[in-house]
Amino acid sequence: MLREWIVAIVMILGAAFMLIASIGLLRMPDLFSRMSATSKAATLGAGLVMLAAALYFSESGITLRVLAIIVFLLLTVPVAAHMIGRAAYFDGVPLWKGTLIDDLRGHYRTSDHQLVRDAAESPEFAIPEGEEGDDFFN
Amino acid sequence: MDIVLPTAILLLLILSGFAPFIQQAQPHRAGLLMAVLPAGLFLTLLGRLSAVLAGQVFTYQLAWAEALGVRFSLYLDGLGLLFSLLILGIGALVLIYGGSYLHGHHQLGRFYAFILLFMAAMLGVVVSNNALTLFVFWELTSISSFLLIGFDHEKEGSRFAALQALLVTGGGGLAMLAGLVLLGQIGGTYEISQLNQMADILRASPLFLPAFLLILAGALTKSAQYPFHFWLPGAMAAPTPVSAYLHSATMVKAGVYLLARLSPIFSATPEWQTLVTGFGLATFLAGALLAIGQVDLKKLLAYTTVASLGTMVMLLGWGSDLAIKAAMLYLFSHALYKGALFLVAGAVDHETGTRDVSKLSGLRRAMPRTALAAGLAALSMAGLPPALGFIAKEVMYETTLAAQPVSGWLTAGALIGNALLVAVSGLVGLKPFFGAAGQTPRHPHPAPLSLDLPPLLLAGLGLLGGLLPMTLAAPLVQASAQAVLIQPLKVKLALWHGLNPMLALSTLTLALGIGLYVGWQPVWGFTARLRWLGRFGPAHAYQVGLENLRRFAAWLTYRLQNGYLRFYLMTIILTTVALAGLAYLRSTNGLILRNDWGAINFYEVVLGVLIILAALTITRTRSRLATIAIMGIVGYGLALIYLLYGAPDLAMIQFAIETLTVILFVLVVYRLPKFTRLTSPPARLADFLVAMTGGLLMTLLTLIVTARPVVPHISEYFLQNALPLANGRNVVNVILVDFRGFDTLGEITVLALAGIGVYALIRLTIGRRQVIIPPAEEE
Amino acid sequence: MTIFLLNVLLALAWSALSAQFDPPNLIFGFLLGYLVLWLTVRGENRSYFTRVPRVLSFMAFFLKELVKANLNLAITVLRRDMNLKPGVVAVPIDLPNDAAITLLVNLVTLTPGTLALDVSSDRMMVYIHTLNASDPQEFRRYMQEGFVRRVKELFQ
Amino acid sequence: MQTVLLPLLIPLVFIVLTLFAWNAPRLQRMLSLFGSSALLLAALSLLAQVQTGEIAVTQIGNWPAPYGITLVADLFSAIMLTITGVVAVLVAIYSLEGIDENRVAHGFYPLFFALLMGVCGAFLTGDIFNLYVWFEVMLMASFVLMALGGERAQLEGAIKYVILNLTSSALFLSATGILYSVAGTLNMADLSIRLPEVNSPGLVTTIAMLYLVAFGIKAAIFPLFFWLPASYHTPPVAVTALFSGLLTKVGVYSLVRVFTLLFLTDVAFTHTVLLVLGGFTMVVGVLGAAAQYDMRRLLSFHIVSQIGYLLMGLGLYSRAGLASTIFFMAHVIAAKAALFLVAGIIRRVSGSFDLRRVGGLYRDQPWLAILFLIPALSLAGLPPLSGFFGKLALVRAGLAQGQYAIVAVSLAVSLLTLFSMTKIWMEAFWKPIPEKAPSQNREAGYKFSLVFPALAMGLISVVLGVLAQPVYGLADQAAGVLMQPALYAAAVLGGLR
Amino acid sequence: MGSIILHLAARYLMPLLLVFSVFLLIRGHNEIGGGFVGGLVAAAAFILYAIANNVQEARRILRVHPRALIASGLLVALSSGLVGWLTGKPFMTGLWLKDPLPVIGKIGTPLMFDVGVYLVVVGVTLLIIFTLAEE
Amino acid sequence: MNIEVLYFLALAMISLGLVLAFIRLVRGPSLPDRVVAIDLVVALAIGIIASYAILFDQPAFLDVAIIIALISFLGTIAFAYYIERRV
Amino acid sequence: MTLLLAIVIGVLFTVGLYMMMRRSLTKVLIGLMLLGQAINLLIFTTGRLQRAKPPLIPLGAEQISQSADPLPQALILTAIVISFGVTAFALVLARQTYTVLGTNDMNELRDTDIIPKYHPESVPEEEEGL
Ligand code: NA
Ligand code: NA
Repeated sequence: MLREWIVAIVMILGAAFMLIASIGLLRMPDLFSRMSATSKAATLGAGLVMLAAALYFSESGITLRVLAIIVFLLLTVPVAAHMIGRAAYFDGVPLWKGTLIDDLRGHYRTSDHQLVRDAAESPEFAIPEGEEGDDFFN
Repeated sequence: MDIVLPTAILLLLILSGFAPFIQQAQPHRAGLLMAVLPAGLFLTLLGRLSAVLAGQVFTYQLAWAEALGVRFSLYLDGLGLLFSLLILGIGALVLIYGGSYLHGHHQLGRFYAFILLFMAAMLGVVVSNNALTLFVFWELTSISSFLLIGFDHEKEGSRFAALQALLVTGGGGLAMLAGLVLLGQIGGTYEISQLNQMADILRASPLFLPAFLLILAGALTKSAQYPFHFWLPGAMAAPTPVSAYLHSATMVKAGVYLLARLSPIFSATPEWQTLVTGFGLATFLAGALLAIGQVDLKKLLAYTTVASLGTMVMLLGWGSDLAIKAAMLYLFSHALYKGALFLVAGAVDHETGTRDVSKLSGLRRAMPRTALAAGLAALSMAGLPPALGFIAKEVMYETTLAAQPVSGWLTAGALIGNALLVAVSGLVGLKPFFGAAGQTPRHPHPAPLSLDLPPLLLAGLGLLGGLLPMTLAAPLVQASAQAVLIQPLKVKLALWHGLNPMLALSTLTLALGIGLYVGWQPVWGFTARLRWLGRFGPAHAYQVGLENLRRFAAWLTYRLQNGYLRFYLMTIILTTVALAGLAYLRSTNGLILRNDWGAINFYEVVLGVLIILAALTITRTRSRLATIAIMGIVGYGLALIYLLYGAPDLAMIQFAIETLTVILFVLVVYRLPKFTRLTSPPARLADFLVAMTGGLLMTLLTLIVTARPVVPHISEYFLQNALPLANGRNVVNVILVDFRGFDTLGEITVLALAGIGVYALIRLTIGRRQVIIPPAEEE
Repeated sequence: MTIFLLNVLLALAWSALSAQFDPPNLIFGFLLGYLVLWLTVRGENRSYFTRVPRVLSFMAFFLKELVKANLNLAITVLRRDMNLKPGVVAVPIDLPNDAAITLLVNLVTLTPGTLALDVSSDRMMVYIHTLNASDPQEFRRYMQEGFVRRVKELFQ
Repeated sequence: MQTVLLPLLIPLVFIVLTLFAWNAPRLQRMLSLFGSSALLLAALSLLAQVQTGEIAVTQIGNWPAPYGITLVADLFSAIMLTITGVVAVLVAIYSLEGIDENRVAHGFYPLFFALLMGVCGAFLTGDIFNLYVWFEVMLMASFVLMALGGERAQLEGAIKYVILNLTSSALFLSATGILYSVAGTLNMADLSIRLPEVNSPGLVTTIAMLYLVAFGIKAAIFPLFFWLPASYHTPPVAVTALFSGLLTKVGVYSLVRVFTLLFLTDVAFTHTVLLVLGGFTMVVGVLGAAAQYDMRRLLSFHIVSQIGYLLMGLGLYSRAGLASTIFFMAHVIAAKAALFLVAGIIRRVSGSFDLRRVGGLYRDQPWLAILFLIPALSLAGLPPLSGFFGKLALVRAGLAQGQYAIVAVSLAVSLLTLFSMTKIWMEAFWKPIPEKAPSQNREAGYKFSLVFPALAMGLISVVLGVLAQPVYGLADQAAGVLMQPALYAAAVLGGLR
Repeated sequence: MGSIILHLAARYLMPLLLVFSVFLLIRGHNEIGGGFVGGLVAAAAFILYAIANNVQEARRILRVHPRALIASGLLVALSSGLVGWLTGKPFMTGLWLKDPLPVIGKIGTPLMFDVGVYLVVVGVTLLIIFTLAEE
Repeated sequence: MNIEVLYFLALAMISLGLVLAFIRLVRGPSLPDRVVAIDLVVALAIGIIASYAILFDQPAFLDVAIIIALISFLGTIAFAYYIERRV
Repeated sequence: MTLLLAIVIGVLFTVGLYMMMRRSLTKVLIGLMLLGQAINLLIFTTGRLQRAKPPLIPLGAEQISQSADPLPQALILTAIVISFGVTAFALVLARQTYTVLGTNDMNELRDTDIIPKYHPESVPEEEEGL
């Protein structure tokens, strides 16, 4: 019985993380804030629900498999996030107007997509700003 | 079994195949050499005349396609013999004549081949006992005549005429085929000799009349009966020997032959008498009227041929013993003089370069032999004694006078027609040869003997036939008439019948004819002004019909095969929905749906609704990549449903495939242009509604099917035996690699092909064109 | 050496997947891992030392950060005005190798509220998006003394 | 050894072999001759085995029917396989010269064999889902063959070909899912027993209609044929000849199979629909042909038209009708393939497929004229060629069933067929060479490997006419087997039920 | 692509994916998985490598042309069917070794067939993706 | 209180997250926004799978999560690849 | 649930078909893919739903009686794989078409259909290849 309670609580905790991530995704003002907030939280949430499953079955084989899943998530999700964030930056996805600082601005060289630490202020590093909103509906 | 008939046909076919080579080897004598075969066959068959007269019938049978009623079954009786002799005899002459007429023509070899092919086919028609074999040869005559009419194929007129003849006779032939098959199915046999014996049984069938009408259509078109007569004058585009052979002496008489051949079955019916006689009379008048006004020798002869064919059909339609006798006699005499006159016309054309009768005169000095042949043939055509034509005309009048209750009409008609024949024979046989020499494109020389001998022979035979009717004409006429009537008939022919109404009519005919001949120019001139009437004629109808058919075909094809994928899909969807709906509603009262939908949970609702929303969103999006992303939602949603309902393998594949599809799409899509809205809102609405009928159909089917009780499934076997027999716990996988591994074998083949396809498609693009790809900018 | 360890890890992963740590599975996992590594990593060799204690302490640190950040995030997201102060901050790093950088970046990203956007081509600077950039200097210091230092220790 | 399997296995083996010989085009060409000949031999031996009416069966994987997948060869299947073998051999020979090095280097022969494999699989399988799989194999191969080369027209034609055929597959698959749900089995023999027991005939008929449309698209019947005239004229002639001989015929085969074995619960409705659609198919197809100037387009529309005849025999649903369809199938495959091949030779000789740009062939190329005339006249149903007997058989069957309307239509259409064949004749052969004609290349057309297949196809048409009795007898026997679905079921299921 | 992080991640993720793909293949007969999904995962490994580095690198690591994989896969699948056929039983009759091997479990022609599927799937997926990406 | 209710509660929360993620997916506005939303959906899907496994006592379901965990990031990378290449 | 899934099936079919009727070739292909999904769900649903009973024989058991029908699952798996191959090919075909012909508007891809009579001035340009 206790185990089931623990399972339920871990599960709800995980679900809550995921829900928070979703709310964040919806509410955050720009892409980068959304990314900061969400997929990671959701990953964590998913990990917790997985953990709940491991506790629920409490069988070494299943536990090991759950751990494998969690590790796989930890290995892959940040890479994906990094890739999409970087791509978005190239794409000129704008930062929220309330953003306080942008150290990255002007550091990507557009010709070969290299990130140069001491970039000069030159058109070579100017990424055109994308437009907010697109023609998704019409 | 008589081997001569099939051998004759076979030999002619073989010779036809070798004709071009013989022509190459012996360019000067080929025609003469090849004429030996038909001449020999002519003599062979002539030798059978007495036996046939005595009622003997020569038959030959060979199994062909019995299951389809086609038996290679031949049959030589009096009717067949008369026709065979004409075909072979005139054929031999035409071969000789043609070799000279077309001397030096580079396609002379083909000419021989086609004439011989035609000869074989025609011989086949008249000796076939099996209705379907007859049809086989019948169609062969159409094809060989098509090739012959289009001999001067580089002229558009020739091609037009060839096609016209082919379509008209071919169309009739098809109707005839249906009629023959009907007849065969009613009678249970396709052997004409047997069918001829069971007229009463056949007539009892409700299908008898349709069969008759269909066969009649075949006969009428082939024999150029009104309103199908128009192809015959057109066919004069063929070289003159062809016209002489096909369009006067033989092929056009195939219809007459068929009517004669089948008259034992049909002739006792009122429909036969009305229709056949009626068509004959109409054709006769039409031919006569159309002949007036023609100045081209061949056209003139062609229209009189139409008229004569009408006469024969009319006589056959009347069907009395006398009428049959008249018909056979008329047929025989017509073949002789018309063949001769065509050949004469050819010789004149050959030597002078024109066939315009108004320009021809005084040729007797330059072409005496030709003039002689022309005069003799004209004598017969005009029905003057002592030619055979005279006797034929007398017998014809005898028939019309006896034809109660319409003897007045028939006789009057015959009178007019015969008078016209007198006039035309004057125009063809006298006018070009007498009087002062006219101006012609070529200076006339005597025609070579090979051009003159054949018409002389034919015309001379016509004269001799009149002089010795009982020796030369009566046996053939008797034999054929007996065959038509399937009863013995004694035929007596004499030049002098004494003073009788027929003779009076003949005199009247001659008077009228001479009057017409003398005053031909004003009459011709007057009719020339009536040419516009032709616009309402069948020839024009054919042309307009063909043009409209072409136009309709183009219009319809453009409408259907319009290139719009949207239209194609709509058609498919609506067809499916209509057929499926029709099928379901046909045998069920309303829809049987399920009322127990099974338990449902909120998270399932969320999944379902999300999938629906995602799908609907796709219709509204203009961003390609967003579409892919949303497709992902649909895919993931479905995967979760699969998982939930016990299909983890499916869910796994679905997840994996979704990911790969995204990669694939992304690799492809940045080479594709962005979406643009191209369709108008009403069209989109229409599309959506059509698509919805498809969707609705599937929804309803799902509900109907799931409302049914569960039947025993073969899967039970898989669930029970996967582990014990196939050593696997994952039943789905065991099905995939073992129980139904064969499906998977095909499946990986498809995959392999897809791989090769993508590779080949990208690496090998022959029609490559550089396209400036606009940067994707929709997001 | 690394390859061997990687191979051992793969053998363990195999056994984890198949949920059986019996010798045949381990051996098979090892052989399979060997094959796969032969296919993929050939020709790269680096020394490797076990740092179990450091790893453990590092994990503890990371879990602490994770929970803290998650709670912060929950508060932020659920607040009516969210009170965001986002920014992209360049954080200088001096890590010994690419693996260390990757680990750092992954951990930063996994922590709610921060997102490692990229590493400069000379591997001397990591650019991090944070939801709390009210004081960039403070953030840099926090990162360097927390994550960066501990990762560096792990790889020494 | 099960000979039933061989026609399917041989192409697969040769797919593998030609794939391994990817970089050796000459070897691939040799393999194509070997493979197609082997296929023909296998088909002939199967034909010999089943010609007495026996039904040869093998259970793949040794799983008893209806659980595993069954391969079944009745006489109808064997006849279709034999035709396939003949077409394969002749197209393989034609391809020696008719397919360029580039295409061979990019997988033509593996695709060729895959197409054959799909076709043979479809003819052999006794499982409705497995039929779907072989359809897909065949389609996928044909997709690639259609587009292989990437010429402009090819790509454009392939797009529609692919999309519309996939629509058909979609419907096929849906119908199969529903069928499984209703009957609980996929084995066609089992289905033939179970479907009459389904106490909702309306539903079964509805499923039948779904199959009708699905196969109807593949068979290119009215009003579902659009993909065919849009695409068939675009690939190389050898490919079109292969397609014209086999692809649509697999659709017809499937229609025959399901409408003689499975869907017999409402014959009055289903087969009347077939008959009506058959009539429209004939007419619309031939009118389409009449409107064309490109020889390949013209012939493509004729394919549609001829499919109508095949449908007619099925719609009559009598032994004679089915026999006619089978006979007609053999005829039309030979005649149509011959015509496409001849069109290819004309193109090589005169430089164009467009009737307005060619001419004078009758004068200069008498042998080509004969080569064309035989299949053309056969197609138009002129005696004594195969087409006549096909037409005659259909007319007889139609009249025997009292279906006068369809007989009338079929005869009228045969006249129009003649008309459009004469169109090619008049334009390409009789007409003088037009001014705008491309340069002539007399020798290009007369390679043995090009002429022989065309000649052989034409001769087949003649032989089918001369030997109409035995061939029709075979077709009739095949039809007899088809008319007794119980035989099929017993052969497949053995003593099970 | 110029990302260091991806480049590094690919180095450890690729072996992992390959091991996992074999896992799926071997376990497919008894647990969920199988040759098809295994093949997809294996292909994913090489695709990841190709994205992180470039296609030429991925091809080098693969060593054989994807087309050869397809051909071999078909050959293996075909042979697995022929084994039964050549012993006089119907094509694709499953033949099994008596004793199960460690790790893999029972060995039989269906498993061999699944290996063929695996190879074909890897070959096809890579052939498609590589060809597209190289353009 | 029945323990199942808690499981359902968890599922409800995840489902709600799914709805929110979907809204973001549709709203965008940029492509990366959508990709991030998809990423979230993937995570939520893993959560749902785990919940299913618990709810229906089916450990086999967990295996499916493995493949999502290992493969789905490739989709995101592909999107990133696209976005970077089109610039 | 059957009702809901039936509606989902209908919607997927509708949207799939609707997209196939668009003028943009890319949309057409998306429609085809949706159609594929719709069919899979159709087979799955008509194969009768059985919640959370995968056809996996538990360790120690010889067979399994109460489970989801494995056959539709196998059929769908086969169908998914086939449609993956076909989709890949179709996508590349679309792309090549666009590269070579310069358009992916289906309304501009009509040259192989429409009959010459309606072509501007009859005789077309020379065909490519054989
Ligand atoms: Na599996
Ligand atoms: Na599998």
